[in-house]
Amino acid sequence: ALKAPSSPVTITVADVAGNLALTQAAMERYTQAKPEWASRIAFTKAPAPELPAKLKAQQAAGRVDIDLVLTGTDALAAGLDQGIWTDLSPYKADLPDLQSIYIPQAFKMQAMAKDHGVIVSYYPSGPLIEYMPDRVKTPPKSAEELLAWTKENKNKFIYARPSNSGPGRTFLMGLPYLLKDADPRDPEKGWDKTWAFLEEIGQNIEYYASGTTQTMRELGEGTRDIVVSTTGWDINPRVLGTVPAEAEVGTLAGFHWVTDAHYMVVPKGVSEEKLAVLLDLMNFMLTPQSQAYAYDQGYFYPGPAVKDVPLSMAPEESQAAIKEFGRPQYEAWIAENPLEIPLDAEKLVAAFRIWDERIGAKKG
Amino acid sequence: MVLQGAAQRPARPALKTRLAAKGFDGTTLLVLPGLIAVLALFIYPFLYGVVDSLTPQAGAWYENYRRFFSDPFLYNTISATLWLALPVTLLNLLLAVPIAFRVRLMRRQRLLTTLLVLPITLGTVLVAEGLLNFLGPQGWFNRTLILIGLLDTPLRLTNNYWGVFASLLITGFPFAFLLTLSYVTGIDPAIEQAAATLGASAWRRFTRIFLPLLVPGLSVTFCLAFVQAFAVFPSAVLLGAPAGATRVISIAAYSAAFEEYNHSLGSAIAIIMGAVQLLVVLAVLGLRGFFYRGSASGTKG
Amino acid sequence: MELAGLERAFGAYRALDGLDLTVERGEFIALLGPSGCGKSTALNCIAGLLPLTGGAILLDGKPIHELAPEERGFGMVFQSYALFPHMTIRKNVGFGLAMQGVPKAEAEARIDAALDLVRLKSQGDKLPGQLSGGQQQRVAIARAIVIRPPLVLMDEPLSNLDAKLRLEMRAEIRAIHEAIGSTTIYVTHDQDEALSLADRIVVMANGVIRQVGTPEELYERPNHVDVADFMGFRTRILGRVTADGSMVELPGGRLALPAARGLRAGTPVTVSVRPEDFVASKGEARGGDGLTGTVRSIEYRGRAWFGSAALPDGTLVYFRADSTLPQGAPVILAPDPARTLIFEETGR
Amino acid sequence: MELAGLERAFGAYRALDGLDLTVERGEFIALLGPSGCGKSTALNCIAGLLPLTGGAILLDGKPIHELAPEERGFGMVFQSYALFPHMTIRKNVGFGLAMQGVPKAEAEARIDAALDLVRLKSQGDKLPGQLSGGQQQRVAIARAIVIRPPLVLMDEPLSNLDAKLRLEMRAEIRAIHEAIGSTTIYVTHDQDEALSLADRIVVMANGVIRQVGTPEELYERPNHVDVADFMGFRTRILGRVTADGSMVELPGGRLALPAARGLRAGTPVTVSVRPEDFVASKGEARGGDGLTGTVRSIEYRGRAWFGSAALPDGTLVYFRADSTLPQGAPVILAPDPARTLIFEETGR
Amino acid sequence: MIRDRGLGSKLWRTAVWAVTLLFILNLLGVIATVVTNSLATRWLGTWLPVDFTTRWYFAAWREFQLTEVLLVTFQVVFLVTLLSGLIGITTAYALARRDFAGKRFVVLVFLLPLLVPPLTYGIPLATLLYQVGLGGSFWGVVIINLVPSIPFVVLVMIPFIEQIDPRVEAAARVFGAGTGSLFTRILLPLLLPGMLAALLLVLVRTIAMFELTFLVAGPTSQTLVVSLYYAVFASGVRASQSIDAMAVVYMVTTLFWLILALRFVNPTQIVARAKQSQPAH
Ligand SMILES: Nc1ncnc2c1ncn2[C@@H]1O[C@H](COP(=O)(O)OP(=O)(O)OP(=O)(O)O)[C@@H](O)[C@H]1O
Ligand SMILES: Nc1ncnc2c1ncn2[C@@H]1O[C@H](COP(=O)(O)OP(=O)(O)OP(=O)(O)O)[C@@H](O)[C@H]1O
Ligand SMILES: [Mg+2]
Ligand SMILES: [Mg+2]
Repeated sequence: ALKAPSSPVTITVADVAGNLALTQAAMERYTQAKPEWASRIAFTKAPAPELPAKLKAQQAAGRVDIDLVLTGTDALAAGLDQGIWTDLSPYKADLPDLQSIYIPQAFKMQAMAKDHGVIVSYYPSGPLIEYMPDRVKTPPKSAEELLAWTKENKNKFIYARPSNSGPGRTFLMGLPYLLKDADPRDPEKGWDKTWAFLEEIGQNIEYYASGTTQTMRELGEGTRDIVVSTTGWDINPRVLGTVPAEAEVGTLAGFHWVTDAHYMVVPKGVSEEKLAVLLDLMNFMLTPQSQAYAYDQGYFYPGPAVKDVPLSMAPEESQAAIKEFGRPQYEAWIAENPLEIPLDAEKLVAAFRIWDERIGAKKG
Repeated sequence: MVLQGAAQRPARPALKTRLAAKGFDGTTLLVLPGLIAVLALFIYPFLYGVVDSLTPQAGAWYENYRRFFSDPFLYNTISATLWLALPVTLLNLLLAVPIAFRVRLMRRQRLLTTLLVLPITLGTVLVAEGLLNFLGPQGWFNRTLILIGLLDTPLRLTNNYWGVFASLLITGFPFAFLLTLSYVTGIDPAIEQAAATLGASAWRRFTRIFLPLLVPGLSVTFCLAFVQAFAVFPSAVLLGAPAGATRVISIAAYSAAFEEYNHSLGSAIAIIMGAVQLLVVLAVLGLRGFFYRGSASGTKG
Repeated sequence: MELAGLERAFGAYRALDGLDLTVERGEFIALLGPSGCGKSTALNCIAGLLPLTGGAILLDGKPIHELAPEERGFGMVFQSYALFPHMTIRKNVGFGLAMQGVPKAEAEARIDAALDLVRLKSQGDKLPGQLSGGQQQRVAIARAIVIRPPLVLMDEPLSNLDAKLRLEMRAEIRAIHEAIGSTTIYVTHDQDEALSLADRIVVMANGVIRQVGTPEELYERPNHVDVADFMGFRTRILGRVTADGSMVELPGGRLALPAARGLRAGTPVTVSVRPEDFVASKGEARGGDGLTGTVRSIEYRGRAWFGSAALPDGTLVYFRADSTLPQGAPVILAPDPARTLIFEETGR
Repeated sequence: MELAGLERAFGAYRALDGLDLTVERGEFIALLGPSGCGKSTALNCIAGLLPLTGGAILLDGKPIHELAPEERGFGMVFQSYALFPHMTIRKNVGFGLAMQGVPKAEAEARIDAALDLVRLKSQGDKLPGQLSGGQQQRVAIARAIVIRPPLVLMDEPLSNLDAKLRLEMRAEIRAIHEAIGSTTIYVTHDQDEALSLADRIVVMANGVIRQVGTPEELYERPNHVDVADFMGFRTRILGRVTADGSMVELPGGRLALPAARGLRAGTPVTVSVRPEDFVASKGEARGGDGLTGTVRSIEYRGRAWFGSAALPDGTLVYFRADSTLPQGAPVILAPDPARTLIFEETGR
Repeated sequence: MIRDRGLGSKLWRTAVWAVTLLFILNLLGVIATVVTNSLATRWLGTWLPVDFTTRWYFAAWREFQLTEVLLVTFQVVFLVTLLSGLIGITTAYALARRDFAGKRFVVLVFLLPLLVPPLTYGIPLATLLYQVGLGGSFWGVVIINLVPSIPFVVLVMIPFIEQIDPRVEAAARVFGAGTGSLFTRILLPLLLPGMLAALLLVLVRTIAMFELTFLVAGPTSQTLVVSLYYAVFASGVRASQSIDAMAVVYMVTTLFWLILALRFVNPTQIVARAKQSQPAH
């Protein structure tokens, strides 16, 4: 069992995934709930790619000042590769039984952490297409239709460079399933149809945006009619007002969700005493009360990684936002379509490189 | 009147005198604080980086370099970067010099100077965001041109070469301008007047008098501006086509180091980047060696 | 060339305050005047380096004051030299030729000749910063004359040269002036130079012209006390014409001065004498001709002794003596009446 | 102060080539010499601005040439003025006082006095760039003397001033020198100035000292043809002592010169005469005393006429005449034998 | 200073002013776009947004705890500028005024940090700083930022110092100015425009220096640029208005210094100014 520290500690949490929007409120509750464990939680934020470099510098010097990292699969995998995360397997007993509390697909994604981290938020992501109903009367229903539509409506479809964009990357990983490619998990050998499709559709795309925000803005201001999206990128921008509320989403026939999750990981070099507090904090974060905050404003819709966290547990404004901008059809879509875990880091980087070389390099 | 005999002269000047004749004296020692700071803070980490680049994840010690120079997707970044950085730097200087020459003559320079220097305060992000919007298909720029009938359909000026070009121009210009203005005004006006009385037109005064006197300053400005443009990164991603025409060398280094997490390759690319810049900079500074360096005062006072 | 009412103000200060002068083609004009009176300003205005704030400059009847300096084609020696610091001496001198597009071979020959003239042939490859003050000044001269300009403006071109070189250069400048038939305006603070070089001398004071005339005219008959001052009449004594009008009552005695004739008795006047015309001899005053004074200082100036003495009311006078005189000794001071000037209160 | 074998080379060129000189406390030394002979270099070395390449400077027996300029506490007037362009005139003048930590009130008073002395009180708030050349030079003088230094170095401090001001300033400089008892080393190209100001004159040529002596010594008895040159003996005629040793055979005639006595017959000599001691009169040579020549040029220089004439072999001589002479006219030139110098070939 | 009146020069002058004007107009357009967007509720393909709000600023301020971040930024930037100015200018002085054996090598040493991307030396340097206990601290951020700043000042200042007439310095020395007074009373005022330019650029570069700052910044020593980069590059949805609001905050931070600097120092050198203080014509 966990031992409380001799005196309350200060914990530094670094967020590289944009996860604090979903969890900061819950974490702040922890210091109130357990003041004898943690006196304060300091939050810092950083772009994901650079964080491992900083941790390496700290670890090489033997002074780690970041206690907990909230990360997506990218930095998680990078850190695993470089051996900068603490192995949590010796402490399994101090954590809840993950398999029993997680949503099944979330538990599948938990495997990606290889016992070096714990999922805190999870969502099915995409790929979805988002369009303006007044300009797209008959939205494409399959990949082939999408291609045909872009041929007729040149330059009206856009997606962002996958390595800079969540929806872009989900679209990339989801295509092999849509096109029934040989091996959806091997971009180098098994994605022939995908690459051919992207090359062909690329002829009808003016350029690849440098980020999702850009694609959403062009959709909003009317320069483009269809963009790729995810559940979160559908709801949240409409809440924020970057995309008109009337925008619609659709799916392409035979699609598989490529899910996404955020993890809590502990860098190597954190003291035993603090580690105990961190494990306790993880327990706290996996309670349904904490998880309910993950509904946020739809940014990671739905958000909670554990079972049985209904929207009604979420804060008032969350509920209001989702009532207004949420989409009832998501529940059915999630239930009816297969869920896949994303590519592991190495494969994903390979996919990015191939995309850059074969697809992206043709524009500019 | 006493004349000193030769015997009384010191046989040999003191060490201090001899050192001074070679350029070593108290003043020379002033390089030490800066030199020590740079040696201590830079040289060791830098050598570490060099060694890192020579210890690839797999293969012979030169594997990273071999890979860079055998993969067109990597080595093409050099030309792509040069193709951006050189024209932008030149254009910036070409703009800065005449404008500085005009501003020099103005009596109320402060407002104009402030306006022209303003872009250095913006930061890459604001420039990128602003240009994306301003030059975008629905931005004020295209809208205005359509409104006054110069265009039918919006020009595409972002997410390609020109977007990055514009952002480098905006962020680089004040830099070149500020330095040029200060260098230009350091030249004694009497020299220009002398040239004028000898029949030199404004153009020849510029080429024969000002330019040679400005060469040290302009070459340093060029080098620093070039280095800055060559290292372009965020704007190449945000405003350019990071997989296409504006795939600059920083992107290659970044993606090696932070996407592939191959820091050894990343270091190697960074060192190649430094080497290319060094070549350009040495060429420019070498040219400068042919010109006069010294006081820009031609007069007694 | 005509300067018509030239005006130039720096803020509220009027450095040139209505300068009128007609210069004939081929004339050698010397501009004399106390330090800060506007000589350099006048040259700068003529050269086009300082815009006028009033007046006009006409060349052969055509106004040229709107022309750019490089279009006027004048040569100028700057008081501050203004050499090009980044060019060797040869390049400095050859600059004007290059601007005129003189062919290389000819240019080289002319540069050589000009450097020869200023005795700097061996220094051609140095930079200005490596030359002595006098050498720099000579480069400035060579640079201005090598282009054989129709009008040469020289601002104290010999001030940093030693006496011997100065005389030589003076002769060379005059010779060149004649050889190329150019017009020369020459600023100097040295009356000797002005007297020996110029066809006409212009004496300025406070931004206006006091007198214009040939060297003899100015030397013998300065028409203003300022000009006299400048022409070597160092001693000024305030006095009053005596009742009979033939003498001037001065502190320390009275003098019979032919120039005083015609003035009303009692008129207050200034008497100006050159030191060399004011001879001091030992002894007490005997009344009549000569003034009584006390030696204040005396110094040897080659051949004769020059010194100053105080008149009874404290006025200082400068005299010549043939032998040394002890300080504090009483002396009789007798000016040469023919060479003594008298000015009324207006200065005229 | 002692200068012992001062050497300064610029690359291969030896600007100072073993300068030995002892200066007594309170002395006023004038440094004379042709342009480029190393005068400014010598001053710069004494001030510590140029490191020596050889030799030593001793002050009261202690070597000071290793001291930094600011530790020597000398005052200096630069030939190029070297005013601080960013400071007003007052600040320029007050700079040395501020460095010495002189209290504000006293400093202000001293600045006022110094500016008064150089007649620039009203210009105190201008920047150097706004002054005329002569005004700048006066600021440089004020800046050097206001700190009352034990040693003042002046490099042609009066070269850009007009004659009147020059005389006034000369007197002021001498007065200050005496008032504060400082030692002064004064570079000038004007023999007049040197003669009248200095206790001793040092004549330099090509980086070495030619002669040191009092003004009279140098003026009357220059011991080298270079020095004579500089002391106004403009005419140099090459000749040969006659068989009987009492005359000198020269182009255009022979002269009886007492100074030639004692020289062996046939010795080649140089005869030096000042223009004012070389009187020309109209007419053909009558043999005996006087040389025959032809007038080349003549100019009025106030009071008398001065000109040059060519001897039969082409040697130019400079003469004085009491009336003007037509160019090309034959003249008889008679030097004052007592004031004519004779040098042997070594120059001595 | 000579002003030309010919037709050619008139044309040329007009052309230069036209280009300048064009540049400024577009520049102001870009800035106005960002400022407008940061105040917009919704702005989709129209001339002006639907409505204005300041909530993005408040949101960003809260989210990134900007009060603290700005304070740290100001302190870091001020110190880096000051230190690199002190060290850089003295070094530049020696390099400009003396020729000694090995000078080329020294210049190369100062060139390298500007040429080599921080990527190569950043991580080992950060490790070093963490080892000596400076990592994560305020001073660590200052020190790591000095690495590119000092060479920058050195290189920019060398030509400025070379422009100054050594005779003026000589005069100051003769009149008793030691090295200290020489710097403060003569060089500093004469170099002021150059220093303004150099230090202003250092300041801007320091504010913008993400790579190095990030590597050693601890939770309490973060500068604004780290927050800004997070806002732009972090994964997840972020309204463009919110990014723009951050960008505007960033701009104002730098602008503050720019205006402050130009308020007190004129970038035109004194040589030109003294001769120019004549009435316009
Ligand atoms: N930096 C230098 N490099 C090379 N030669 C130099 C340098 N400075 C001076 N000289 C040479 O040294 C000689 C002596 O110069 P210096 O300035 O002492 O002359 P000066 O006696 O003061 O002459 P002037 O009366 O013309 O001022 C000159 O021939 C000059 O060309
Ligand atoms: N830029 C300026 N601003 C203000 N006053 C100035 C400026 N330039 C010159 N003056 C003033 O104008 C007057 C005339 O200057 P100018 O240079 O013509 O004198 P100068 O006759 O050449 O004197 P000098 O014989 O000393 O060289 C001086 O009193 C000077 O102070
Ligand atoms: Mg003048
Ligand atoms: Mg000299």
